[in-house]
Amino acid sequence: MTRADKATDPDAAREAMLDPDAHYVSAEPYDPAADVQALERSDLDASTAALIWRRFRRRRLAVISGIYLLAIYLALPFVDFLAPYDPAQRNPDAIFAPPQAVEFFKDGHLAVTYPMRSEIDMNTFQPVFTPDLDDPRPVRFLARCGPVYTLLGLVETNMRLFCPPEGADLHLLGADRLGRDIHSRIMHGARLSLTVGLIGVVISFAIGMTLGGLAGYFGGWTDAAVQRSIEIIRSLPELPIWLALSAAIPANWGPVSVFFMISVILGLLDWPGLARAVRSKFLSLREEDYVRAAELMGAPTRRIIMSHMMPNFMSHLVASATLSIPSMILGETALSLLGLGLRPPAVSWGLMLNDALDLTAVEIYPWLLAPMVPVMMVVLAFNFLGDGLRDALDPYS
Amino acid sequence: MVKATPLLALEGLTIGFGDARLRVVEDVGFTLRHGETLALVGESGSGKTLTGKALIGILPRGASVLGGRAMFAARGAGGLPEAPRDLLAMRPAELRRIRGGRIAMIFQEPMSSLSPLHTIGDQVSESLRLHTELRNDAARMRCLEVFEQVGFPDPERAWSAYPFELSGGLRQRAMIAMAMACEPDLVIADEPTTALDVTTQAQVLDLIRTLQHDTGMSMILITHDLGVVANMADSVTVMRKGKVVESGPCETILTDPRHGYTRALIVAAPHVPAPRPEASAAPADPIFWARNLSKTYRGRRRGIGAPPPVIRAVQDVSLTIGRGETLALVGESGSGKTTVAKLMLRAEDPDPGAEIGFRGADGRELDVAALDGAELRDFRRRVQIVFQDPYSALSPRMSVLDILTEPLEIHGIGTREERRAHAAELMRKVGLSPEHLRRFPHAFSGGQRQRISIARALALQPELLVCDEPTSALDVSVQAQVLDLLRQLRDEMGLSYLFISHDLTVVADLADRVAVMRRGRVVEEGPAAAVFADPRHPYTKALIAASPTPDPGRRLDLAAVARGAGDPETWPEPFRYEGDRAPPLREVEPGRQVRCAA
Amino acid sequence: MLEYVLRRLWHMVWTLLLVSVLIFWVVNLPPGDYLSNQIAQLRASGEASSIAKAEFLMRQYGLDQPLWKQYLIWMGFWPGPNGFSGILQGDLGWSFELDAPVADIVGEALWMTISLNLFAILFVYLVALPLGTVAAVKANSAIDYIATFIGYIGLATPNFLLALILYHKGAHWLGLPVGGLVSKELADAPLTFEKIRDIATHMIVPIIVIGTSGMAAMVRRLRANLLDELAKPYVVTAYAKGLRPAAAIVKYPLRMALNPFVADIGNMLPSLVSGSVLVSLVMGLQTIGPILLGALRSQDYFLSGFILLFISALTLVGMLISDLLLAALDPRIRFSGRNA
Amino acid sequence: MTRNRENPSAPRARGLSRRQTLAAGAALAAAAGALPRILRAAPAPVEPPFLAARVASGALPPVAARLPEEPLVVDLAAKGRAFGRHGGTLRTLFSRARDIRYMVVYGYARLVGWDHEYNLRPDILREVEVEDERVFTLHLRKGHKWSDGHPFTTEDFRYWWEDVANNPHLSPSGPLELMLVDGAPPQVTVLSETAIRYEWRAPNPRFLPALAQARPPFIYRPAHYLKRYHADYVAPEQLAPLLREYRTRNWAQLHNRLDDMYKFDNPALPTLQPWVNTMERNSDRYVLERNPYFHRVDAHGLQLPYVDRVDAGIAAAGLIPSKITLGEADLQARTLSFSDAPVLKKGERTGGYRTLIWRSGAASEIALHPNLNYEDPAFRALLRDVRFRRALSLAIDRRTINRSLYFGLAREAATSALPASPFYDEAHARAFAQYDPAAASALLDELGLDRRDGDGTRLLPDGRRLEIVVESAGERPVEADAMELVAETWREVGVRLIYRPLDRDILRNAAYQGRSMMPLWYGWNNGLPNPDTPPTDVAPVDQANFCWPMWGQHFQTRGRSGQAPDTPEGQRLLELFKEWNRAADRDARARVWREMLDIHARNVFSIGIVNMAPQPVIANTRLRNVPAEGIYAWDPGAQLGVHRIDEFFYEP
Repeated sequence: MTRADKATDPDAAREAMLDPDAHYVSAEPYDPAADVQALERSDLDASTAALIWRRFRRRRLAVISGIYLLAIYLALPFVDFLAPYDPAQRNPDAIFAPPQAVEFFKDGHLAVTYPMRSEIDMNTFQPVFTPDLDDPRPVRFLARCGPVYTLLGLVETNMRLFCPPEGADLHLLGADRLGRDIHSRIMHGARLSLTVGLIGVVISFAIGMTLGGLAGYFGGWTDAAVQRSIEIIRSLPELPIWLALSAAIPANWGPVSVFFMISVILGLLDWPGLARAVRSKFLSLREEDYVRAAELMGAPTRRIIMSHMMPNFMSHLVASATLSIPSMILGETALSLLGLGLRPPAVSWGLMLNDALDLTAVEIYPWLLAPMVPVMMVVLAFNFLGDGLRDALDPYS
Repeated sequence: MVKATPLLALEGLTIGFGDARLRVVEDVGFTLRHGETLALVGESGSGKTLTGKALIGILPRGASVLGGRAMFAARGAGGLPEAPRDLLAMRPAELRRIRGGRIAMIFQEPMSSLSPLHTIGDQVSESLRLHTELRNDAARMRCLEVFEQVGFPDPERAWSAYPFELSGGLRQRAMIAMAMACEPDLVIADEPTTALDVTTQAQVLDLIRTLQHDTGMSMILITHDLGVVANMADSVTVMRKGKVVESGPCETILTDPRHGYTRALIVAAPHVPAPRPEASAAPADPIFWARNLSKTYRGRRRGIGAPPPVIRAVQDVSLTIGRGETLALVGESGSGKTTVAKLMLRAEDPDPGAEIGFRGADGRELDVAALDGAELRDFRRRVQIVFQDPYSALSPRMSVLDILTEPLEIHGIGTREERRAHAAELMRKVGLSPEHLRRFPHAFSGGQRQRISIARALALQPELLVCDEPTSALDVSVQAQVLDLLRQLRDEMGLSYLFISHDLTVVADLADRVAVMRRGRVVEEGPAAAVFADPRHPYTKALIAASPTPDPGRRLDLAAVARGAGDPETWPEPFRYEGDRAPPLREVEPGRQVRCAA
Repeated sequence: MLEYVLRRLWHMVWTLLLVSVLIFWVVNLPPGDYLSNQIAQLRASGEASSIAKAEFLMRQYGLDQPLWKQYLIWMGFWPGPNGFSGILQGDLGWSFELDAPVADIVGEALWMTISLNLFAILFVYLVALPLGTVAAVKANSAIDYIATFIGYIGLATPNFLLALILYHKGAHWLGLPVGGLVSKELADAPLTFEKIRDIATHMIVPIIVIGTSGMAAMVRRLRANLLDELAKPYVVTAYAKGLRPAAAIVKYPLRMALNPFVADIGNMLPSLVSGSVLVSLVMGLQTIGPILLGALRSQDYFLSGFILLFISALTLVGMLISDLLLAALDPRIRFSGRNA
Repeated sequence: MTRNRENPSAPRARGLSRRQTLAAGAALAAAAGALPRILRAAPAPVEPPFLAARVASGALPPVAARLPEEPLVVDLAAKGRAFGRHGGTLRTLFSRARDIRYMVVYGYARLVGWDHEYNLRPDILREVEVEDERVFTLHLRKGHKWSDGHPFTTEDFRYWWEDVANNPHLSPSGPLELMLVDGAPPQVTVLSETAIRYEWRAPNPRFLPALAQARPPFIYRPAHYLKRYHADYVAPEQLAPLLREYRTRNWAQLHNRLDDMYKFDNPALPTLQPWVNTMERNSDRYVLERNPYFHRVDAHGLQLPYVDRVDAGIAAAGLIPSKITLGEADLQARTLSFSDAPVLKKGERTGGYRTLIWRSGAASEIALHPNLNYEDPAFRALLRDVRFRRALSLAIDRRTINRSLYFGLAREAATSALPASPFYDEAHARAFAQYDPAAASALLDELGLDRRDGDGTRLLPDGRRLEIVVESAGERPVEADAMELVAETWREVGVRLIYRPLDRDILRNAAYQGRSMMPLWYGWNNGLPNPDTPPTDVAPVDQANFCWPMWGQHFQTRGRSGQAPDTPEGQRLLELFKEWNRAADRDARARVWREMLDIHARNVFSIGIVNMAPQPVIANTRLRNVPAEGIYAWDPGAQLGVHRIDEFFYEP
């Protein structure tokens, strides 16, 4: 008892704390009222979006991926400007030209390259390219070259970010069997290859949300029907469906319509996964007290779904959608391989890879495989982004 | 005075969290003697669990011990203490030998602390395999022995059972068996009974006490419940925000608390009230009532052709809430009390034949069971609910302002400005600062969130609030504050409450009337004071007897608990059930009913 | 448990029935069919004997009947010209293009397909299990990043390209065989040790190619599952017993994380089978993939229909197996099956 | 040898004129009759070591007893070929199991066959007597035996004619069109065991050339084998177990299944080809062994083929170049395309082979076929307008295509006879084959297609865009590239080209039904016509000609389906075809041919782009007698068949 008085003396107090028989009282003040007012986790005091963003920012790889994807998607409308050649532009002198060397800061120019002479070696049946190293020529920046294009559907111009030098070519990643610039084709191919996933996801989203939502909200009979159709779709092999649906595309449709149909097909086959996610999310959210509270407040169903349930599962869906885009991009390449996807003159990564799908490319002209790199990069980026988003989604821990 | 070497002497324990080395436990110390129990008391976040875990080196990822010594003197052969060694400085392999063998831990949530994929026998005998020479049959025999000891009715069955096949109480017994298997010197019990019903808690506490007595082990009991402390501990260390605020022998702390926090804790702890003057016998002006409320669920069909099993969640319940009164509906989990609330709120439809009535301030009587459309919406305006889990009750996507104005918006009340002003008013009413309106729910503590929930429920100026265990997820001190708030609001606004709780003592001060439920039926109903003063039904008696209070003089009455807490089939006559048949509810006094024959 | 198995089987049967209708519809979707095409073509070129054969087959298999009846005859629900002789009775039909009973054509290829896919699954599990575990236990370490990266690369590379490159490089650097699943010298030899070894070396590249993307997904899922489980209280319990961390992880959380992992067979099968069709085509494997593609293209619909039905059945069986495995592995499911 | 080098593929004018007399009368027989003399001069037949053991064990009679009394003695020296030695296995690769049929094509044992100078020579037959192209007397080699040792006699011919071709169950629509002249079948007379006569009322000049085709009508069948399955010869109760065994539902189906001489997938079916298939159908690999009874020998008395076995593996087409560079094939031409040449060349050392570049023998390697029977009337009218076809042809930049796709190694030409043909005409090759967009535009304007829409595409009078859908079998990657280049220059004249690769069968069916607008195919299989070549490629008599599938159908089905030609040019071509059939002398046929080629050149029915395209052929470095240069053509030539691979051998 007496030792309690020593509370003012720190050492003695500590000793009291350690003595089971002593009564130790700390000098810490206590104000019960402050507890009621003070914020406990002021670090979590932000809208969910802000919290998610805060958490997401910490995933460096995901952020980089996001920026990368954002950049390339933003660049898509300007591809004509950014690529030195038109994708269909053939250069008969550059058939199977290898990637060309560019030297920077030479002879007072930002970049120079050399004219190439090509001849066919009848012993190897390969074209041989020899640069004329005595004749450096400057790459032209912000210059006019190639066919006229319409920038953003507004301006007709043939101004390009950079152009091959006068009297020489500029095939940074080489040229294909018709002498088309692979670098430019990759950039143009990005347009279709990258949007195929987006459209597909939009479609599978629409179907998945509707059906999954119906199943999750109404349950019972609807749920059983949706579940069963998911099971059936999942057990059907994709390939024949692709075949059948692709065969149904009329022959004289333009590349853009075909492309759109391909996206639709990819989307039509992708929804079950999303529908399941939506359904289970719906089911679990229905059980949340705040949803029940809104119901008991007399909120109409629409309001409950739109302002209570949606915001809480949207982010999860965005993450899973992000993760399903890459499979669509890969799906497009597979469809192209089967001759069911896009058709020339459309340019897509899948088509380019399909062209490169023989030993000649692997063995003799490896630069034809260059489109693999962007496919992998984009797929990786989407995956990193999706993973990052998913990890960031639950910001309250 | 020569002191015997204590079992454990902890001093200066400091634990840091994360890269920032945020100190969550700072300079904590205590001494535990052989055979004694030390209670580590504090609310959630006080660092008491971390302290326990640090002793055996199982801190969660990100946390690390920054300083301190924990000298542990295990009982050696012949019961003589070995030379003390510092637990905090041991190599992992060395510590592993002590962990589970010499020091065992019992966790709070037995369901999630047991692996669902392994049998109880496997999990319990694992400690034996790790720390003793016992193998196979020998280990099995020892396990069965321990099962017997911890009170498993059928040890053989327990051996091959999976955790989900056991009731909560048995699961906790399994946890205890796991801890006891190697006859440790020290058991660290982390809130061992918090997740249990009151009656089960009493039995488990008693078990622990008996075991301790039989084996002479020591215990560190981590808890926030001073009632439990009073029943179990020799000495108490009170922690708050990672620091020790008060420590000393149990009696001293409970009877002579010096620190403000300790005092608050003691005040907040539920008490069985002293007998009060008799209140009104029956509600004179009923606002909300139900007659013959039943609810049956259809289970999953078990076989083709076999009829689906029927689950009777609520059977023939009749309740009446008087205007301005609080009716407490008390019962263990699964007793059907929440279902009753849902039925009365029309969140679910009752079986045909039920009658639910509501008479608002305007005097109009509503047949709630038949409401729909605009009338139902009007009813919902007048009756609001406060949920148990403060985390799930508020949408994380909405700011507090949105949450509080939403009910008004739904019902199209007021302009934007008015709604906003109303929200600020509500905040003040529940004791929060209106400045926090722009904040998001996750910034608030559980108690604060529960206040926001209450504010939301009040937004439409209802006449009646259904409170579904509004405080059971909160710490004791916070719980008391929220109860205070509710009481204050009732008095200010003339509200009526249907208050649902599993803990009789929680409602003691608030309730005017109490209805005790068990297995879907009301077993006793009457004025609160009368029920507390003179419980008639064995189950009610058990509930009261099982409630631990921070009064060293009042120990749990296990005999009473045992009489009333078992299955209704085991109740003494005339209260006993015969399968699905139960004795009728009889009025034993005016306004007082007990389910008994004759 | 038995109840549960029966219920699942019952579900499967009727899903399969619906699937068969769908498949029949899909293979008959393109206008025309092999025989009518063939007859038109043959009639002109005057190969009379073949026309006779074609017309004969057409009648034999009831192709002159309305489509719904054709379906019923195909499945064996309805008597055809030869009484009940559909898939249910074991008559898988006739391949018009290859001019042989469907059973003869697909027989060996089916086994090759199943074994190839089984090995691919085995490969996926063998690689994904340690990789995913390590990635989760050492989350956010260099090992984790490497495992994740390997997984992603597998995911991101188009299969057929991987096939081509691996084949070529594998042949030149490691002397692996190119194409096929067995050396032609041993194709008809009895199953000896040598032949098994031969098949094994032939399978290396295909298995890697077919398995990588599935493996990548597996690694990621296992990692996520295990990370979830590692945070659960029962893991702490295991530590508190004094179990070594490695032993504790293997016995408890890994075992738990394994459940969805095992159950993924059902999810993996369809994509593996679909993927292997493509890869088989590129790699010249004697699986049903190339046969299916050929049959689909030439509208040889008994053949394509049966193969599709078989793949669907395989998938459904895969799902069934994974459900049953899950039930076997997880007492909670097993017992709820018993009790509910 | 020297001559081969000078002009590898030219059927010499001298040779042709000689054969004209041969074919006209008994000279074909006379030429063949000269052969036994060489044999008499040659030493005794030499037993191939491969069979020695079986001969020694008595399982097989000795070689002298196996050969016909008058075997075909090949004149290796005349072709500049070396005498070989027995032994070795020839490995080759096919992309589909059913491609085993190509071994019948390559084996090229025919009743009569084309020789290396594209003259018709008796092969299996000892001689053929022809009277007025109307009466054909076929003389078999005495003692010639099927591969199972059973004598090959006129009974085998009779069996086919009476019990197969005229059996209503086996041939419900009657015998082949080839066997009918003006709808009437020949009178078939068995003269002896070795002589049979086919006598028509009118000339049937197509008869002999047809027998020399890559896929010939097998007018003989191994009767002794097939009779076991023929209901006329076997009691039903004996057939019943066989039907069960083969899972067939009636005897006709069973017979049909077992007797396909072309498919080559029934190892039990006796054959006359140099190698005998030993594997069941749909195998992953076929092993063929030398036919012990093969009828050809070299002048040293070595029974051909030199190579004992052929080992044909099945591999995905895409992997074949890879397998070749790993040394898994000894002789390969099929599935290889010019784009594989660099890889093949690079892999020569590791693969142990040499890469030869032959020439395609089709009249056009890549040709567009405006379908005159296209279903859409507006487009059909356009496609039938010669100006439109000319404009499309003029709007193709053939030089660029040649340069881009073949490094300039092919020949830019319209669909026309190749220089090696006696009908070669430079003017035909050049007709409307110069790139002249201005002229093309002018022609299109003249057609009333002068309205254009936003992107410069011309509009049809009914307002639709001038979109030409080109469909191909999608088997050759070069087609897509060519179409891309064509699309580019067509776009400049306001024509949209939409290219769609389909499956071979689907393309055919679409075309046959008039659903395909402009199929892409080879132009005329036979780029080397001579007066005796039936002008089936250039007349509307074959639905497989994508210019006029319906007309062809009409002819082939004798009017039962399809449409009769309804344009003057079409009718004229049909008339000329009939004229050729009736023409008794060679000059008349040559005249007919010239007029037909002229009509084609003027009308551009098939828009050829390039011909004589380079075709890589790889041959094991030790494999001899493989021509360094050669024509690779389906008909005439049977791809490798005309080069007689039975004469190839491995040097030690």
